[in-house]
Amino acid sequence: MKIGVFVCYCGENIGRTVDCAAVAKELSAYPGVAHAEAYKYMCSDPGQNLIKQAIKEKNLDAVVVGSCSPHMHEKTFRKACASAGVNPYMVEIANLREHCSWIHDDIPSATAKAIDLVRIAVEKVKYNEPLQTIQVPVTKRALVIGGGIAGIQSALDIANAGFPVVLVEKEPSIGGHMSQLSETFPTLDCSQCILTPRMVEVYQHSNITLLTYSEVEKVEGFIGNFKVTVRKKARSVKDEVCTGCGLCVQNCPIKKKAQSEFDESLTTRPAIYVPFPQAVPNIPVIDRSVCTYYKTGKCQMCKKVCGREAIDFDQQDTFLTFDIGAIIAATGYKLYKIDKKPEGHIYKGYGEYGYGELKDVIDGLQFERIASASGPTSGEILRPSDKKEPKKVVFVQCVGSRDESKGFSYCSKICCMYTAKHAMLYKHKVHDGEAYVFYMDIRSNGKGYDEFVRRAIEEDGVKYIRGRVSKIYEENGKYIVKGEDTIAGVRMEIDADMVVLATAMIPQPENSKVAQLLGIPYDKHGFMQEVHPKLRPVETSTGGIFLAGACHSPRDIPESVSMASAAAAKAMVLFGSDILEREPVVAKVEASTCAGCFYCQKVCAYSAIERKEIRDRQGNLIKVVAYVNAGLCQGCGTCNATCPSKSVELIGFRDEQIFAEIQSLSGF
Amino acid sequence: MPDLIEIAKGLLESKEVSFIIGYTKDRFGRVKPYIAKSVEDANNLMFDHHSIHNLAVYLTRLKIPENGKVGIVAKSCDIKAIIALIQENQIKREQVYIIGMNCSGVVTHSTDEWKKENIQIKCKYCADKSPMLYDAVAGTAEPFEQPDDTQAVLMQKLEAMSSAERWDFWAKEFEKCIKCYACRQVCPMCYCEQCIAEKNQPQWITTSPTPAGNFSWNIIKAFHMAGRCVGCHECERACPMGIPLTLLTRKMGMVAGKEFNYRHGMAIDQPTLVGSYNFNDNEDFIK
Amino acid sequence: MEIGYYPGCSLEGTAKEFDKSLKEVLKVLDVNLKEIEDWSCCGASSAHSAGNTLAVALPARNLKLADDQGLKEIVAPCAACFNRLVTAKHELKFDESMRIKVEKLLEEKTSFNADIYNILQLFQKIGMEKIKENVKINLKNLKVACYYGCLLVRPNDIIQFDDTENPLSMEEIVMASGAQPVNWNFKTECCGASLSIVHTGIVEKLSKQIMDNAILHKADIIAVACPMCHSNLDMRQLNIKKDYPGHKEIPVVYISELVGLALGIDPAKLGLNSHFIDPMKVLNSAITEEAAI
Amino acid sequence: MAEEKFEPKVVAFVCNWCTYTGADLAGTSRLKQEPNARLIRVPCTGRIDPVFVIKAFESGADGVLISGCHPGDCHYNTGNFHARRRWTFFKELLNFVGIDSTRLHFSWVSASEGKKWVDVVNGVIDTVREQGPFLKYKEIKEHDFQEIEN
Repeated sequence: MKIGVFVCYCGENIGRTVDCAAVAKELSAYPGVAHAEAYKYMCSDPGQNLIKQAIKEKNLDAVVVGSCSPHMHEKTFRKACASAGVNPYMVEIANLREHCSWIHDDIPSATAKAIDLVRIAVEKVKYNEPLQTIQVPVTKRALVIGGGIAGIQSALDIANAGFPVVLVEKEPSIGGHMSQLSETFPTLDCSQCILTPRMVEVYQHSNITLLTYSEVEKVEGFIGNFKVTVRKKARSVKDEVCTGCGLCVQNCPIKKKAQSEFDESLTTRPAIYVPFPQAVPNIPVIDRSVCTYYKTGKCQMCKKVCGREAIDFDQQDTFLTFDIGAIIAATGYKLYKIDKKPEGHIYKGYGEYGYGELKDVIDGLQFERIASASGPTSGEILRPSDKKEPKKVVFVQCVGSRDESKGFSYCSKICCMYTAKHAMLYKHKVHDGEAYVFYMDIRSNGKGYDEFVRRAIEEDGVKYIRGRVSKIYEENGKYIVKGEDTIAGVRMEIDADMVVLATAMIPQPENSKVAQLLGIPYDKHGFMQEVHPKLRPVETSTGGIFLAGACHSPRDIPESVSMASAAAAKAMVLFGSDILEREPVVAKVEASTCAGCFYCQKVCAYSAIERKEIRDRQGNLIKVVAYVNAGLCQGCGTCNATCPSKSVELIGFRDEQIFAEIQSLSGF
Repeated sequence: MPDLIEIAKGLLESKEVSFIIGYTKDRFGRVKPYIAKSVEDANNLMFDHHSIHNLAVYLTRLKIPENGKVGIVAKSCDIKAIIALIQENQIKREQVYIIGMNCSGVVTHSTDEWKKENIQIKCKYCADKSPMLYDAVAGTAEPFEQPDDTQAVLMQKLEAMSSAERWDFWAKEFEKCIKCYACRQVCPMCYCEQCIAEKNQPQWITTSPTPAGNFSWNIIKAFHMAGRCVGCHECERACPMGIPLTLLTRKMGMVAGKEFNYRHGMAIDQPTLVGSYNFNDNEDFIK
Repeated sequence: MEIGYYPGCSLEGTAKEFDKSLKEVLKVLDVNLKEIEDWSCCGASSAHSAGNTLAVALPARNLKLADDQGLKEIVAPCAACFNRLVTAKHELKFDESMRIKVEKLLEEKTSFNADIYNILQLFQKIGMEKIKENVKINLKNLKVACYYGCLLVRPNDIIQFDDTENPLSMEEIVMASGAQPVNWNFKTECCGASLSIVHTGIVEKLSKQIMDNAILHKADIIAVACPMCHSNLDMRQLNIKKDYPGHKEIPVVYISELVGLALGIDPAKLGLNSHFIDPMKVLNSAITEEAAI
Repeated sequence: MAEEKFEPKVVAFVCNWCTYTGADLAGTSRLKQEPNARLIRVPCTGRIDPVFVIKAFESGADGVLISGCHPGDCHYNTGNFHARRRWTFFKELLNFVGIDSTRLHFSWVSASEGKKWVDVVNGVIDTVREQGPFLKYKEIKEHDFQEIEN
């Protein structure tokens, strides 16, 4: 091997304390070195030309540059060498500036150190091998999991940029929790009025394949090259022929058995139903768990009234597979319920608030439905038990949130705002009513947010009490709310007609399952984990998978939307080129010596280690060995150091290279 | 308590297992490992205070077919090795029928009498005398008078020494090593097809039995056992030069216990120490 | 069944009838109580104000005695004793420095292993079936408000017994005895406990609220499992009647007395004749009505 | 003959993202250091195998320093957590056979801790200098050469 050594003076930066000429001279006699010289500015055009020229003249195979930190100019020199025909990965940098000349004064010892540093690099480069960047083709199609506002936003952004999107929603309609809301803070505009056009846009977009009542079943592959299987659950209604006329829904004899999911169990719905009037798509679904036909084989009323013969009782789940380049998880949240939990559950219930058994003690989403013009009371504030107008309503914040004894350490972030909104809406509708809010702190840090809370207090006369509620119980049709006003230092006892609990936001129960399918980490609550909390907040540790909305942590609508657009932008960056180029510094397994202990798999932070069966010609299993998916590997080398038999090697930092580096020190 | 031979016969007769790895006595009356392949063979099986060998080592040495199943006679220390092998993907639980033996300790040499002075070191501090994972249990454990844990005393003595004194102690011990690798061959946890000692590109460990080569071999072997050694003491028993190897592995075990409250081979579904981490692991030694 | 017995000071004093009734009931239910020899005060209600080590060391001494006397399980009927013993055991288990301090004070090492039960747990161990089998008198018409107070179920992490906010174990026992538990809201509300002496007014107020709620939910009688609860509810009613004219009285009995009555034991032997608010009137009317049917 | 002042050889294995960059910062800030350390750059502390340390001593190092990102800062998320467990065992093992914490050092140095890097490096070099050359290891290594030559 012919190695060229180029020592840079860096003007005086290196030359002042390191005798660069002496370094070059010393190295010229070093085994394997075919050329050595020093020059004022190696990174300048003439300097680079010097290297290129030497490569051509001396037919060099590898180059060591003694210069500034590799973090500065490694790329420069690699490029220069590549243009002269030397593989860029046959270039090593000895850091003579930051790690030598700048930190020492004594010329002889700095020069001796510089010689050592160059020698270390020369020894390493002897074991370097020509490498090619890994080129991964990119499938320019995105998968968005979840059709709430975050998923809708991501899907629209990507689709509008001209890339196809598959949007998967587990419920019969897209829209998510935002479609349930009455009005939104801090502007009090109607939620459905701003959401519905977006939902329709998704439905009509030529680049969006909308799969409702569907779930992601399997995810294989890696960044740019995922293969995703989606289960389309049987709707029992043929979506290609249904016109959404609603006759089946009107004629279904089962009216009361099923609780309406959309109305948060405040009303019931038929066995065949459309979740809400503005549903997208407007195609009904049969709830087989309550439908008479599926229980007794009789009825078929919906089938009889359908003029389009769209009802198909025998419909089966179908599976669709897609080639996908990027995935955005937008699986959203649900509200924690205060009911009694089984032993060992990570959350505990609120016995002090009646374990959810008190009828007029409701949660935030239930209040949204009550306050909504499309809700069960057409927007009139009536309490669930006797449909009377409550004259005294108590709102309790932080139910669950920030209550470690119930299993939550985090703040649900949006409750301060929506509670202010609820109290305000109540006061707007019940003019002679009294609204009390029990709070721990008011966290209203968004644009126009604090003004909104002040408005509730100052203009609408909502009574804010700083303190916790210790007990809620029913007594003669009243709900006695016992608490403490910690500012006045007095005990409070309010006989309310209705209580609204701002319960904690928790991830959808399927969140952890989806995270496992995607191979991304999640916390103990099931919230998905970003790769860097500050600089990479929507990316995950698995390349090509991004996060949007409340699946990551509690978020309000503007935050979810901006996160969704950020995730979409990240996906589109990926779609910006046909080929994804990656550094070839990845691990590789020597299957012949791998013993299959899979400690490498355990230490891998990227799920890049897979299992490969080795079988003989008869098909007998010989062994199971590790295999590195180069698309996922990020090149940390933890597997390499963990492997007891050294069967995994990190290309670019193989054992031989490091061995040579260490051994070169025996001379100094 | 059903008899070992009865269990073995049943297993071989029903062909539930293709063979049973156990112990027998040779014609001089010495206990040795034995593979019973038929019902007749089963009559030769036995277990007593001389059944010292950790037979789990054979589970990886003998290739068990994908859907095959073998039986194994195992004391609690051997069962820990079996559990560890399952944890480390070397065998599947359904590939092995464990006949757990209630054990009351074993003696070091085949000629030794069963008495307090001859009890193996490992039994002196054994905390799990009854099987922790098994398909059947045989034998009865008789309580025995636990002798003094002489190794622990030596350990304390070593720890009280200065670094230089410890170095001299070990330099003298390692000097004896002849690189026969008996310690590795007998170890149930050393199942690699190519040991790091045999890797020659690069040659991390000098192969010839020189002081530096011996040092690196013994250190790296002990390190590879960190968080993995089940404490069967077979390495030390196999060492023809009498190097107190289990001082090293026991030390690693003590670190695992002290720092991570962990013992390897206690449960199949337990996450392994190597390969897992805790954000709050101790890092007092890091500046 | 044999079980260790830690009566505590109350059961030798103000709560004699608790002790009496428990012993009578257990005789019928074939449980042999073995009193811890040389037991001493658990320090309840005052030691933990004086010092944490003392508060642990006093119960630890009794736990050690239980260990020494080979008692693997002990019952502490007094809720405060129960709470202190369990808390001490917990601290000894999880706080090593405390353990060392206490061992030094006790001048001996021991495991502090005994399991500690309150009286409700003891009944659970005996089994509802066993109680049902032995019921002699029908109490079907008796409506009982089960009052747990604070010490029996709190802090849940340490006590690990029943639900902190809505416990139901006493209700089960009441049902097994044939009476009817009522659903009410103040099961675990504070009675004022140790303010009994220093701020009697507060105790009267709190106790009255509890009793009023029981009456509101149509209870004939309140059942308790704590001597402190009992004295605050029963004894204080005389003063409550003075301070709150129109207060409707309600008798307060120990759960063991109620079970004993159902088992057909003579009310006098159970100590039912020694309460401030005589429960016999209510009890008799419940029983007589049944007899009339 | 005048006694030559002993200058120790220290080998430092550092991760690319935190400590190497922190050392760069020390350089950019012109923070003077003793010239005895030789850095070997690896992607992550997770890549550092205990055999590197053994090999470094065999190659004549008088002291070894291992440095990487603080917990939670790892460029590869968890590499330093696995490394930390590895070193917990390895330093105890080496200490048990007579190579104590004066010879083998560990630190977390982030990309912004140029000053800390200087303190760590100078501290390690001073400690090793105080201990003197690692004669014991050199002895066994010498022995190797002799045996091979014979």
